[in-house]
Amino acid sequence: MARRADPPAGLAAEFADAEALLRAARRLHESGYRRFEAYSPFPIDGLAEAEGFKESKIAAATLVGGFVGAATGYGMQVYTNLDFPIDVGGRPLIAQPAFVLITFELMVLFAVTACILAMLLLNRLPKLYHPVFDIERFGLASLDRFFLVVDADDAKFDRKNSRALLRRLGAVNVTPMPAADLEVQAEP
Amino acid sequence: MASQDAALDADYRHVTREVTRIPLAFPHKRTWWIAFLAALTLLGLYLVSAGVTFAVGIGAWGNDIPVNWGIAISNYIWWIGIGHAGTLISAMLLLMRQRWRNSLNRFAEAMTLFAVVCGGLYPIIHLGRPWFFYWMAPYPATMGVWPQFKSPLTWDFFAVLTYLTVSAMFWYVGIIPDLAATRDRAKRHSAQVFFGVLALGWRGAARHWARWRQAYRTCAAIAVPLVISVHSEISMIFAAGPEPGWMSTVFPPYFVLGAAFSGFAVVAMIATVTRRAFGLQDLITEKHLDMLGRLTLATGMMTAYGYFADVFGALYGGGRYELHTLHERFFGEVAWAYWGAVILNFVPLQLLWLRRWRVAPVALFLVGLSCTIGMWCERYMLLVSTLYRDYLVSSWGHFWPSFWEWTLFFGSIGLWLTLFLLFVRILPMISAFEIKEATFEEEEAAEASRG
Amino acid sequence: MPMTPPHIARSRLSDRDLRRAAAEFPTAFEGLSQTDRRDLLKVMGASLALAGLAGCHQDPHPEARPYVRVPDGIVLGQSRAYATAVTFGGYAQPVLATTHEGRPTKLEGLPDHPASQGATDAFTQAALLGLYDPGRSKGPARLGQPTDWAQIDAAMVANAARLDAVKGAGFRLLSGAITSPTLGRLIDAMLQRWPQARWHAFEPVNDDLRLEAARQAFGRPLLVRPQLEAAEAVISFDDDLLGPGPFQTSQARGWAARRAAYQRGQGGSELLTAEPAPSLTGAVSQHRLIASVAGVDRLVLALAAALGVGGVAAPALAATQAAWLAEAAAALRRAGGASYVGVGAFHDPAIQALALRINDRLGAIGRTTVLSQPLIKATPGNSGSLAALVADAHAGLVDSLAIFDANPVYAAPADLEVAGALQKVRLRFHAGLHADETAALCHWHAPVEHDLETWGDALAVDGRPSLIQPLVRPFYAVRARSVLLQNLQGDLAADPRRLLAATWTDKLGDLDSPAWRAAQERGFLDEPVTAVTAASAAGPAPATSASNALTVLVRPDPAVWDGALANNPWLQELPRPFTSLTWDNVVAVAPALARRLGLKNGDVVQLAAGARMLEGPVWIMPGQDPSTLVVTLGFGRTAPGLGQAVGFDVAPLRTVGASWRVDGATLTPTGRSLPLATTQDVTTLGDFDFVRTAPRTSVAPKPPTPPPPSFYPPKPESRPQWGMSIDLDVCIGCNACVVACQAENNVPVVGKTQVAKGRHMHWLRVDHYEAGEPDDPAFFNQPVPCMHCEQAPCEMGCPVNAAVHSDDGLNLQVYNRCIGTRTCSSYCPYKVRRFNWFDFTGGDPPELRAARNPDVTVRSRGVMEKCNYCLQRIVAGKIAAQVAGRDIADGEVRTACQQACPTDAIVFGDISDGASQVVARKAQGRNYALLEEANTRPRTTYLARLAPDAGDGDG
Amino acid sequence: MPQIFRPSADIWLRAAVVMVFFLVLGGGLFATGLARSSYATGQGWPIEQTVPFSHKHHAGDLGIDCRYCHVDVERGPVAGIPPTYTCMTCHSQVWTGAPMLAPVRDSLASGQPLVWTRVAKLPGYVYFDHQIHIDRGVPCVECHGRMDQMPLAYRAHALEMRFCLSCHRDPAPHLKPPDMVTRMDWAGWDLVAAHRAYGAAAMKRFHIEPAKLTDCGLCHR
Repeated sequence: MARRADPPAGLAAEFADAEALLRAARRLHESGYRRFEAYSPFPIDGLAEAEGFKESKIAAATLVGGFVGAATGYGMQVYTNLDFPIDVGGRPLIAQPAFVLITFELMVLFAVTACILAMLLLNRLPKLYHPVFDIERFGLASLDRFFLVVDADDAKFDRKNSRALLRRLGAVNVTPMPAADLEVQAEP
Repeated sequence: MASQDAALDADYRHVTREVTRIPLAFPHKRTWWIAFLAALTLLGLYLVSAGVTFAVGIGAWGNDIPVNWGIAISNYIWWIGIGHAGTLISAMLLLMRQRWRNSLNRFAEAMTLFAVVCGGLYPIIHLGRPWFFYWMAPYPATMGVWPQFKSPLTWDFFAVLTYLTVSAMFWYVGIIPDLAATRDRAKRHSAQVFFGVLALGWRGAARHWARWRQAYRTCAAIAVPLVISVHSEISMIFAAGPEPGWMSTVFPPYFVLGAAFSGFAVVAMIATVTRRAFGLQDLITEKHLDMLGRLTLATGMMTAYGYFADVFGALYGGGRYELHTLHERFFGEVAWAYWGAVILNFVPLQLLWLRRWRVAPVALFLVGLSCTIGMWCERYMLLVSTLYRDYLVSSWGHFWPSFWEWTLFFGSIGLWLTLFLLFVRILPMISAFEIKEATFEEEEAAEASRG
Repeated sequence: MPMTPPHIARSRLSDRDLRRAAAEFPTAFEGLSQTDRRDLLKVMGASLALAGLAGCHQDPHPEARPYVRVPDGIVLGQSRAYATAVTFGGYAQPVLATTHEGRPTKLEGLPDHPASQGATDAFTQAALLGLYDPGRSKGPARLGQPTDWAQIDAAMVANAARLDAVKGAGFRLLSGAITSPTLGRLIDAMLQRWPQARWHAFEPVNDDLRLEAARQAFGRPLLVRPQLEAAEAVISFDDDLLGPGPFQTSQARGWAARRAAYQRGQGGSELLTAEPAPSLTGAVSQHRLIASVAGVDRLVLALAAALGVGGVAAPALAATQAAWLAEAAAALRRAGGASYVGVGAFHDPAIQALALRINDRLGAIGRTTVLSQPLIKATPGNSGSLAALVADAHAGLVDSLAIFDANPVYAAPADLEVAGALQKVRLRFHAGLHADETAALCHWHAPVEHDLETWGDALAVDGRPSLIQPLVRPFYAVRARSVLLQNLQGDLAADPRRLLAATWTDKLGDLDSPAWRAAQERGFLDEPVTAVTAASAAGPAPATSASNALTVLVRPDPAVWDGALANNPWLQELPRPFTSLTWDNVVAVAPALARRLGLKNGDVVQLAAGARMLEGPVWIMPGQDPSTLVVTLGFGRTAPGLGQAVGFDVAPLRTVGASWRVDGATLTPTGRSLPLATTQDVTTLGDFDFVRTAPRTSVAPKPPTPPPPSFYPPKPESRPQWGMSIDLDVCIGCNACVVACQAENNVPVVGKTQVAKGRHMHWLRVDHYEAGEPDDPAFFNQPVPCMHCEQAPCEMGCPVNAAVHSDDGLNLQVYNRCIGTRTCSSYCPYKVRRFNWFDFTGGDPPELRAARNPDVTVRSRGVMEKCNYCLQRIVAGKIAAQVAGRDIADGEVRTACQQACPTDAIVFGDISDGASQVVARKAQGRNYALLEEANTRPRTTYLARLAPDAGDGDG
Repeated sequence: MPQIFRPSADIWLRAAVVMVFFLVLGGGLFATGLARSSYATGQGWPIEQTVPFSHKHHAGDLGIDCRYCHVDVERGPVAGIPPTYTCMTCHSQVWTGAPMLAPVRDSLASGQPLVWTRVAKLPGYVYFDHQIHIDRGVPCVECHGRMDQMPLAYRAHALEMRFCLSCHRDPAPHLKPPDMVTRMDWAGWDLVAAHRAYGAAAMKRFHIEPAKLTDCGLCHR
């Protein structure tokens, strides 16, 4: 209630379909906006790119995880066999062929774990409380509506112009995003 | 244009509502409770049987020397095998951009997860001294002894552990967006909190989606070889030993294909049932049944080839003991299992050559059931036919599973059912957002073509 | 000559030591009632370090109860060995008994005793458990109710006083077979004191017919002892020379000695058998002819005729029989005096006598056929003796009766109706190890001491007197037999040791004389019975009866014998030769007969001869004569105990006249069927080559072959490297090794149901195979211990390093590391591994725990176990050698199976020591590895059986 | 659409995640720690005995050689707890009336054994042979610690498998002249060059091959 009075933390524009959103995002980025984010009920090709998103950290993390895993797996087997050398059925002490399998398994385990942790960390998840949830109709963002939220502290943000721009970009309606109880930290 | 959008929106809405209504406002609760209680009863049976085994020892089973592995191990292989279909469907088909998989992957993966749980518990229960099972894990023990990493069992220990963890993570990551959707549909606060926490505060931001996709695709790419490695290693439990009928190079692919086969059969069964039970005809369409039928048929025929290769190998190799084991499989005490496997696996399967049968839910279900049972027979046959009469005539024996072995087996089905029923009850069992994505992209494509 | 392991100190045991040694069991002196058996356990459990696998959960600071005084020469935790003997069928089986802190834990043959040369049979190995048998009677009883000695003493004194007055009129003594000089002396004294008294003897399995045969041949009853080491040709007419019985060890040793010489190319070793049912002897003979009992008799006549023995006309023979006979005759002519012809102990004495004449004609008497005075104390009219007693009892001539170590109520032929006769006797005493069927019908039951806890003596089969000394104070309120004999005469002050000494004073002087000590340390006196020479007189040609109906042969059981051993769990679960049956006896029928009647194993049949009948399950015995049925004694006991209601009693079928052979029997299926527990389901060899036969030339060393190629790295050379060689040419499948292994390694007994489920625990098994026609197959025995593969699949399978390889080539199983995945067993091509499906040992009563070998871990539930080449012996030998600063000598470490084997079929040693016996064996051309194609590189290998030389017949 | 969670919810959630992580980690560490703790191994915990026998007094102050009471240590697998008789060889002369020794006197009189509590008892599946260790010159103190300083005996070492292995893998530093095995104090021993070389020499002399010393069958059968 009290929040109504506060200056809005940003503007939330609702779009009826994905193409509109995609277009809007692209134009917004072209016209120099940086601190904005698009929300959609399903992944849309090129949307993030339209916002100027470019990163391959996850692939890197996975790769590292895989290497660490494989090293751990193989190292563990070699180490334990040297630590207490035991003759097992006359097999070689360090039996590479036999060690391959566990090496592979641990590689997979570490790679996948790293991959998913990286995804969550980079996305700053879990994040149960977020100002966008204050937007009136945001609940539809997981159903069939598409949202574009411009942060108030974007360099080019201007309540009137931005609203106008969003309208021009085909937003079916533009509502102010109420300020958060704690200051909004922008998306990276 | 606008009308199209409207249509699309309606489409999206419909999909999500269809999917989320089930956990939020569960239809025909009564039937569910009946099924659930039945499952719980079986689960109880499971616990009792395991308890008895722990209390008195493996002697409670029918095992003996020479057949010191019995139903426990064959079930282990059977369960894990079934699990493989889920991962294949969701991972491999995802990579191949087979959009139709979106209606199936969610519960297929859940099925995988629970099957692996059921399978993974068996090797522990079957131990002579289960309270020491952790000796298979490498940890700094005061006795300074480590696990024996040249043993196929140790390989399995790691394989199954990895498989379980990876499938669980893959499954969960895939479900997050729909959890968010359910959260947003929820009316009751408790439900909102429940799904809210599970959804980790997912809000569908473009960058999140981007990263999510990267991660999901990567995991999928890794999961495929993982699946293949897992059942290859399980086949090593047999293939690494010197026993006639086991020591065969065809086993790894043979096991993997068999696994996929049984898995697809089970997925087909689940698909037909849930489709009917929750009226999801327009999410799980005839197309899906058709595809499932094809997959089952394809892997089934490959498995058949495995059978052939196995027999051919023995005959061509001409090893005395190999031939003898082959003879035992054809005409011995467990011939019922061999012919049971051959008939149940491959005879009804031939129906699936015709689309008419593939898209007929009842037919598909029955074929799936027959294949599932058939593969159980195969696992049993492979294990017993070799062990009960291996090399020395003097050590030839018999194997008759005991009451407790059977109850443990049926109990494990109860365990699976319990978990799966809980899943369909409280989680969105179909991937709504992926269907939406698919529809959108199809729409895009359509438009592009319209120019 | 076999050696005693050096770490075992041989020493004499004085009763002073005994009192101290027995301080182990403070509660064990007085008779233990059921209730304070627990205390016994506690004391033992605490002080005897009973190894257990409870390890991980066990209290790290348990109680300890040290000696109050340590007996001389006792070294804690170290075993000692004493020379003594256990009796079997009246004969002494000389043993070297191992004790741990005063508990006998193992019996070995007495190495320097000529009769056994350190070997034992299954019965002797199992005798140990007789001492600890929980079913033993633990105190005197009156009319079945526990009482105390005072009462029974009073009764005996009173009776003695009465008998003194009447010169013993109406008193009868009934005993089993007795060779003990002391008991003999005491009985003679008693009979002198009471001239009117009479002594009867009853031993269910006895030499009576043999003695009778000797009487017919030589005019007086003589004991005939074949000297097989000298016999280059042996013809056995249903005479199981190598089979179970008191003479098995010495005769098997003799035969093996000859066989060994033959293998070395010194002289011949031919063995031909004609028999109605397979016997251990028949199984190893080069030409085995199947013939009914009557047929066998005819063959004896034919042979006599062929050799021109006194006025016997040759009967008509079938072609096969004629061929066999020709071969036999040829062999005998070749060997001349170095041959032996034997006829089964249960055959018509006249026929047996004929065989003696044949031996005489061949000039074998004195060479292969040694005659001597009988060793069993003769009683008036031997076998008639019990019948006489019964008759007198019915006639009211018997007023009081004392029964020693005899159980006629169970073991006597039914038609004697001993039970009824007993009722006619006013006062009945019974003395024995168990409160058996006979004890139940006596007023007084007096428990006697087991051979391992008593003073006494007995004659070994070669007549050498063995001295029996106690290794432990009796656990229970029991008395020595000699003492009881005195008590019967009213002398309550008798002391067993003095009674024994009195017998030998003239030879050995008094108890403290060096001679006496020496004799006791040695365990026997080197005084073989003197051989007598006698010429056989031609007798009437015996008539042979050929009945076309079925003939039932009654034989002692190869494990529980006449039933006296029915309470011994090791023997009950001992797989019988040929059938591998446990916990049951059967009606053995020929395959042909089974086919005709449509019978299969386990079908219950009714076996009738006239009005007498019994019921039992059938067993199809390949190689048995179609007109012959075989049943065994020792089952269907009714007295409480382990043997109660196990199998069926054959007494109802037997009569005094026909106690070993019942003619004119009929067999009718009842349609019912019983589950039988065998340790081996299939015995047909088929086209497999697990057991092999090789020409005699193959004993020559074959050129060493380079090891086959391998992916695995070569083993670093270190010594010693243990290995074993088993010679199938001399293995007679006597099972001595199986029981020896069980005793040495605390191998549990699991009972019939578990055996039937394929869960028996024997680490060493003897596989039985039949090759060829089931109606007339060739038989093979194959002892199978762990092969200790150099490339062991089992080890590779174990996920927790519980199955591993030792530096000296042992395939080890670390019980306390095992978690029971059973992969090792799945991967074992030989299936020699055994799994503890249940807690097989936890429920053992304290007595059985006390019998365990403390040097071997008692395995807990859920762990795998298997043969480890008697690792505890290897370690002990290693330590002894290292302390002495030398290498382990060849033959110094001997496995339990090797030590027990009467034919030296098993040789164990260091294969890296070129001079060792085992290397010499493995070098032979006939050496082969079982399942070589599995490429497991076994350390245990086999020597193929030798095929008879060309011309010796078709083998 | 109203917020479902309060801003603080995230803090709580993350806190919970971290908590769980450390609980699992800590649990593991605790288990391993417990297994090694003196509580589990009994290391250093003096043990009450029916007769409060003091090794410090007898072995330390009076300087009685271990072998006087533990006679079998040189010739058998077990050192043996001395029989009542041994105690009385002295205590029939000294402290004859001491109430502390009453149980000992009773034991001799009644013939009932004294009941002691084992201090260095190995599990039943471990077979340790004193004879060979003494013979090779492994001093008592290596495993039993400074018994001469223990008023009441306790386990100086945990006597776990890894303890045995530590010596079996590298015996040299632990070997001492066999005729001095009962010596307790070896302080300064390592300083003397010749002495430091002793272990190696002994290994050679006795043909001690560590490779063979870790065979499972050496102690487990």
